Amino acid sequence: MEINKKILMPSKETRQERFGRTLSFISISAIVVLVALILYFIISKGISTFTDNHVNLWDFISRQDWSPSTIGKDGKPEVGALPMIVTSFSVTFLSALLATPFAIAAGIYMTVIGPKKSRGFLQTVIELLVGIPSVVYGFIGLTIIVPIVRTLFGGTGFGILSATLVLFVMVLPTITSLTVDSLNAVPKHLSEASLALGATRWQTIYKVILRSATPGILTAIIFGMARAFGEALAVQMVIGNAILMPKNLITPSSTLTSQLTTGIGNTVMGTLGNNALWSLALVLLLMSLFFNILVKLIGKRGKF
Amino acid sequence: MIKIKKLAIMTSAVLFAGTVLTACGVSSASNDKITAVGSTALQPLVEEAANDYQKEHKNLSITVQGGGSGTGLSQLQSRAVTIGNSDVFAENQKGIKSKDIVDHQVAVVGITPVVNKGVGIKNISMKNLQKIFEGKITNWKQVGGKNIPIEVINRVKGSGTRNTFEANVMDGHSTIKAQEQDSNGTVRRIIATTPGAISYLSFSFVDKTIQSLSIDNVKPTDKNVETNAWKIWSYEHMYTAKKVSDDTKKFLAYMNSAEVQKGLVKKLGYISISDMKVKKDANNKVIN
Amino acid sequence: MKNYNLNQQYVRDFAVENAIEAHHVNVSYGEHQSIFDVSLSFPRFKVTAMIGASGSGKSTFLRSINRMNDNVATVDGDIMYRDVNINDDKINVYELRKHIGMVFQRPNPFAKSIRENITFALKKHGIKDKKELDQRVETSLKEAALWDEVKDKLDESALSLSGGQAQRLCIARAIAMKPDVLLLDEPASALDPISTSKIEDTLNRLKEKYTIIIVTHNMQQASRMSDYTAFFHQGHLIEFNKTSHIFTRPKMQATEDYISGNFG
Amino acid sequence: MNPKVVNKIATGVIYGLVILVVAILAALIGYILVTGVPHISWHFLTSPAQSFLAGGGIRDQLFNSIYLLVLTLIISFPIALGAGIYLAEYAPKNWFTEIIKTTIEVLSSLPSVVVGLFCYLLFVVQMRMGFSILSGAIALTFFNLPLLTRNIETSLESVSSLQREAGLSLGLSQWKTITGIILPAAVPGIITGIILSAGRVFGEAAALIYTAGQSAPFVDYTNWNIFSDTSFLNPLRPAETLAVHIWKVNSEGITPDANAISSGSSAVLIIVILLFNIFAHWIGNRLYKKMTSSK
Repeated sequence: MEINKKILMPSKETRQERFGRTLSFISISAIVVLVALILYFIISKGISTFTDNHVNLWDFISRQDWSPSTIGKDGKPEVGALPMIVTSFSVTFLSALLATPFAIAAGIYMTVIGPKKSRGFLQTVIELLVGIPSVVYGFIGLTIIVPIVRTLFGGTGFGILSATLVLFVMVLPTITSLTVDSLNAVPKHLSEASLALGATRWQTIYKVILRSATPGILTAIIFGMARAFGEALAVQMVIGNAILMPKNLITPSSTLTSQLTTGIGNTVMGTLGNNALWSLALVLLLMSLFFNILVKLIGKRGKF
Repeated sequence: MIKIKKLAIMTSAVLFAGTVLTACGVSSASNDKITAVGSTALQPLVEEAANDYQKEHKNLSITVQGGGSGTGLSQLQSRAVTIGNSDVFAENQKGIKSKDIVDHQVAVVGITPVVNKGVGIKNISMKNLQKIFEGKITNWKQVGGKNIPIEVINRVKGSGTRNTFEANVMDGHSTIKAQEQDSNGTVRRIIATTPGAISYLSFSFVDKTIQSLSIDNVKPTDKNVETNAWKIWSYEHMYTAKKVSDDTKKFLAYMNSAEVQKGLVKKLGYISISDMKVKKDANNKVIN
Repeated sequence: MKNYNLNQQYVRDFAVENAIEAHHVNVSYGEHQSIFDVSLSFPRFKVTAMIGASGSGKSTFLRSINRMNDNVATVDGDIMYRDVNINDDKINVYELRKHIGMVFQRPNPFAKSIRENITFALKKHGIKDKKELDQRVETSLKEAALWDEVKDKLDESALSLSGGQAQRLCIARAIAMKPDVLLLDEPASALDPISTSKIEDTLNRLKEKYTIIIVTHNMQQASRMSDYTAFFHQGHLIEFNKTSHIFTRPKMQATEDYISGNFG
Repeated sequence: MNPKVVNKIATGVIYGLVILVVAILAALIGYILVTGVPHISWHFLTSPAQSFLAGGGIRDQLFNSIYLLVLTLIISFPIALGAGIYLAEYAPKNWFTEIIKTTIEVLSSLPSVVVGLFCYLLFVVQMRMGFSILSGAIALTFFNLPLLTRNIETSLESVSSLQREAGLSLGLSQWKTITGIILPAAVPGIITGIILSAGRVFGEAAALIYTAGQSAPFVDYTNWNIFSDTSFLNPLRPAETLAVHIWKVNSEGITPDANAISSGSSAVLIIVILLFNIFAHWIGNRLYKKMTSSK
């Protein structure tokens, strides 16, 4: 056939392309649908505390007494989630803050300065850590970290500090491995060019590699915080799991997730006790959305 | 590569379709299937009993799962399961219409206060115990122990163990806000490692790493529970709908048969329902 | 930089058969327009060079010819190829690119073996016969003057080749498709002088069989290799003429300044 | 300050942090292995669990973990691959894509118990899958998808755009360019993602309690009929995984050797993950070599 006819007609490639686009679009749609379903589920359940049980939203986020099954002195059920919100926030923030420098250092080591063999070793270790069940982290925290914190700082050893330390180890693999991915994605010629211009290795790392990997590193932090946010069993064992406003880093307190996890099996669906727990899940969702947006904003302002 | 991927997609599609089909097939066609969901504490007993029972009843399939008493009862209420296992009376579970379901008590569980081994006491009065959990006594030396601050570990609100403990010990007073843990195993570990800690556990979880307390010089033993000399105990319940299949009926009868009550129940650390000299109702009143 | 009147141009019309004729082409990246109303024809079986400073739009224009700008920029105007306007939504761009091949500024061999670099696309286009594939590998590598260097290691990774070799592999890969037109986007700019001269030799041999359009900012290269030259400045076509004329008697001030190094 | 001095200091700090990380991680893994390995025996690996007697094994749990992993990957990998390709290659750069990415990231922060309960209500109860490996695999797909999609997306993006242009300029469709050229080059990165998500599958407990269940009923390893209730391959049978078993033994287990079982199981988990890791890297390398003919 003449070329000028051929280029006007669809070919095998056109069909392939349509097929591929459709396939990948179906996949992303499947995810979007799943996400939408679960979001709808949580939002509708979480909102019913306020719509069906007529709890005041402001009471929910500002009060400090949590005991949805009992009626407080003012005749309203006690559904003050503030202590848990504060604790969840602190634990997540602190553990991500603590883990990030370590993760970036490990990431730089694994992608830029370390010998190849040690990279593989570190990678393997990190991959192993992800698979340890959180119960195990919890028990190790309970038998090692809590006593250490108790001896060093007094108190019972249960509290935000211990939880932060446990979560630090738990989120480190996630943040590191995603950081490594984004450092690897920095084109080699950029750093080669920088080194060729006489910049020291650190200047290259700092000004070229880290800068262009910033969005990826931020995503890594988001995923790390997400892990910290969603973690229940390990945190619950070392934080003291008492619904108290944290006074400092070493008094017992409780996170949204651990309240949710411990309470959900003991309440009946449709009751206030159960709905209130779903409201906690909703808060968790909104907070993680907030963190996500915050980190992205920081990322935008930090770039040049 | 492409082929591998296509293969993977195909296999997963086939698998998925196949399993969904069988899922529908299995659940609609077969009547001889029992699902028991709920209390994690009761799960081992029912599971073991079910395993033994199925050895003689090959056509019957019994699935036993945990998930918590609340889950068990609410799933029974929506008839998603056949049996709801619970540590608490349905009457005491908010949101459950207890009139629509039938209680089958299959075992009794005794609960004892436990402390860290370093506190220096082995007996306590009921009054002091209550004051400790109220937060009015804060150091072990106030009850004759060593000079160690008291660290209260509570069970999760709504859990059977906590309900039982509060009903029998707290006498209407509320407990202080303190640590809440949701499983016997975790509580045992925390008590064992935390100086000055106190909590309460099912009898079967007491071991040499922790110290159980006598109350008013009554020891926490099965014998004392049977006579109600030891007050802190509760039933393990298996709730069903009012109308159940013959298979379910037979299985529940098997749970209360001598074979299970004298065998598994004892082995798993429960107290047999048939050994009890007294009975309690949902309001914790002794009724005979 | 000196200011030139960008609306003045000298575009000579040759009475030859053209492979591609562009009429009033405008290209913009979002708000930023980078090609302004360029009309330019490329004679068949000749080498046409496009020269100009960085950012003059010559690469952008080149990429419009085989629709490589599709996802990044908007291209307006008609680009006629075999009496078809190929800048049309209805055009099958995959088919088009089989006939208008391209070699890029930086060597970009696939992370595959040398052989597969050439056969991969051929196989996807339906050539299954092993003999034919082998034949194409050999001919195209020979045409690209790479055969002698790699004939013993065809199944090794193409990533092991040097920059110059890799670029010749890319040329071989492009001509293995038996295209009509070959677009070259500064094909030697990332290479050392020896590799550059090898590439130029290769191209010199190819021009009998293909219409070649080459973007370069190396003026010696343009004058050595091309038959026609187009000079671009700030997105405008300033001058188009036979290469010999452009380099000896440029008509426009901008062109003269550029080729004499008096520019900006 | 002199850039060379800064360079030295910074390198020193990096080394310091890395040594600390390695020390912590090595200590952690060492602790688990040291406390656990002595409890591992052939008997431990090949006998069924006991609920109140000492000497129970983890045969069924171990198999369930692996089977669950396989099922989860079969379900989640194709979806994540498609979605990753979409995000990396096709997605227009606009607010809608940003929203999709953000929601996927937010999804990964949901506590496992929430996802578990959601899947319980939707799949176990509503769609009548019952407590089953399949329900568990679907629940785990929820965890896997965000991480895996994200990983595939970055792996694809880290392949140079020059490769894309090369493919397109030869008249290949974008899809063929992606699957035939970009994807093979991205294999090592994707393998890492699979290993990480496999770790998550092995380690997850809370979501599985409500979906795959926490009992391991009798299974027959000689029954290859996938539809039979007792077949080990039946994806509709309830299945307690190793992580769930560890959780159960620790929280409500009354076997006298609960501690030994727990630490032994943890060590087994680590070893299994290590083996899977080696296996996946091996497969990945072979695949990569085969597709890219690199050494």
